[in-house]
Amino acid sequence: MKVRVKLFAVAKDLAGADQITVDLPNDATVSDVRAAIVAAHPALEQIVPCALFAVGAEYATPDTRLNERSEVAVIPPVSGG
Amino acid sequence: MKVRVKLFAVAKDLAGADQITVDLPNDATVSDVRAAIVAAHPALEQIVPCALFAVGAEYATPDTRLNERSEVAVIPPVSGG
Amino acid sequence: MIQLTNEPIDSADLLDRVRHPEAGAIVLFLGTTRELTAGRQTVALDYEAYHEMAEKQLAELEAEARSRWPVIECIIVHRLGRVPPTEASVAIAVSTPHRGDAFAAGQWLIDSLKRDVPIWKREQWADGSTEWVHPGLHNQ
Amino acid sequence: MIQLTNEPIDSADLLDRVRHPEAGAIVLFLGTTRELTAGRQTVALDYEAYHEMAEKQLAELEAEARSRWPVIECIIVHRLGRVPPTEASVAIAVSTPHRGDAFAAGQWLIDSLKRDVPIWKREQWADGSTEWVHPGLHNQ
Repeated sequence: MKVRVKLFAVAKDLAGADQITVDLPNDATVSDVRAAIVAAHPALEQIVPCALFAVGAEYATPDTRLNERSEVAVIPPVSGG
Repeated sequence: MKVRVKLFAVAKDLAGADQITVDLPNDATVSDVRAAIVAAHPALEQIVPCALFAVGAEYATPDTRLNERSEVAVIPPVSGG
Repeated sequence: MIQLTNEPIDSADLLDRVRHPEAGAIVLFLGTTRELTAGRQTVALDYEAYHEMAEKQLAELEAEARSRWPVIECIIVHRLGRVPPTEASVAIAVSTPHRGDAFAAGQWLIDSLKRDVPIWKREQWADGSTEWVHPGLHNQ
Repeated sequence: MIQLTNEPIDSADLLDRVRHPEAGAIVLFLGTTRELTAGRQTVALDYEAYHEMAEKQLAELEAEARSRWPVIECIIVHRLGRVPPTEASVAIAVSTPHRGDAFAAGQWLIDSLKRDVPIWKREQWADGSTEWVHPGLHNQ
């Protein structure tokens, strides 16, 4: 399945896009998307291991399952406030 | 010596005055003025034991010495803020 | 700086006066008159001060706060006279480089003010009676 | 209530909105842009949010604060886009019956916001360079 992944802050700058699409098996989890992003976009290798992930605008865990309607986002360390 | 004593809040209401004068020996301390106030103004008996005293607009201790130019004040428990 | 005033406190003005290019944090505390205290209705609080001593004490608190925390700007204002519900009787504004110090200094200042500064409030109850507030004192 | 905005934050308006007849205490926290960070001069900070998720997270923080403390009114505003020195990027206003709760809730809210809410700042240095701030991250 194709899953869209939102990018923010330095991740957006490194990828040169605010959204990317990655190809995943149908029962993929957040762990899988993490690996797939780095494989498809090597520039993101320096940020993805330190980032959290969100699915459906909520923080996800590594075993959170995805489907092709999932809104996935890479959340680099936050610095609001 | 005659020493003037400022009164505030409930002490002022009980005495019916914002200042009283008490007669004290020349080497009197805050402890002495405390006793003299109650003797001269029995209405203040309910507040003076719980009050602090100031001399020269600073908190005083029981052994702080007074002279006739001292500005003495009865400081009932404060409730600003 | 410290101030006793009979006028309403202008919070926006206080905030403008503690803003600073080196400040990353501003904490403003307002103590406001509550309409209900232990179920009784208050029309207003009336505040009285031993003016000269209260100013000295407030200045000492500001100096002590500046010695304990990296305070950039600090303003303490206490209003005297009648303060109706929802209006502020006291305002403390502190700016510091980082937020933890602004919270710590602000809280220490209001705690110390309430403990030490010779200012007193009198409740004006809705039933027409009045009552000086003297914490810890019975049989008023 | 919570709000993300591209406009300057109106602190006086926030204070008016948290005033309440049952409130004895209001704490307002402002996070303001510092001109100097570790000796380098900042022209401004630019803030970006994962808008939908940030709003959800802020609403959860408000709900959690209300469950922990007797909060009467609570407003959390984060500004996005460019925030010049001395202006506020974030404002948290809390009213409670008593002051300890207002300080505790205000501090917990800003600490939690900075830890959890998906908002990021980019330094606009005076030398023309820019840098995303990602705490704990090396080799950006």
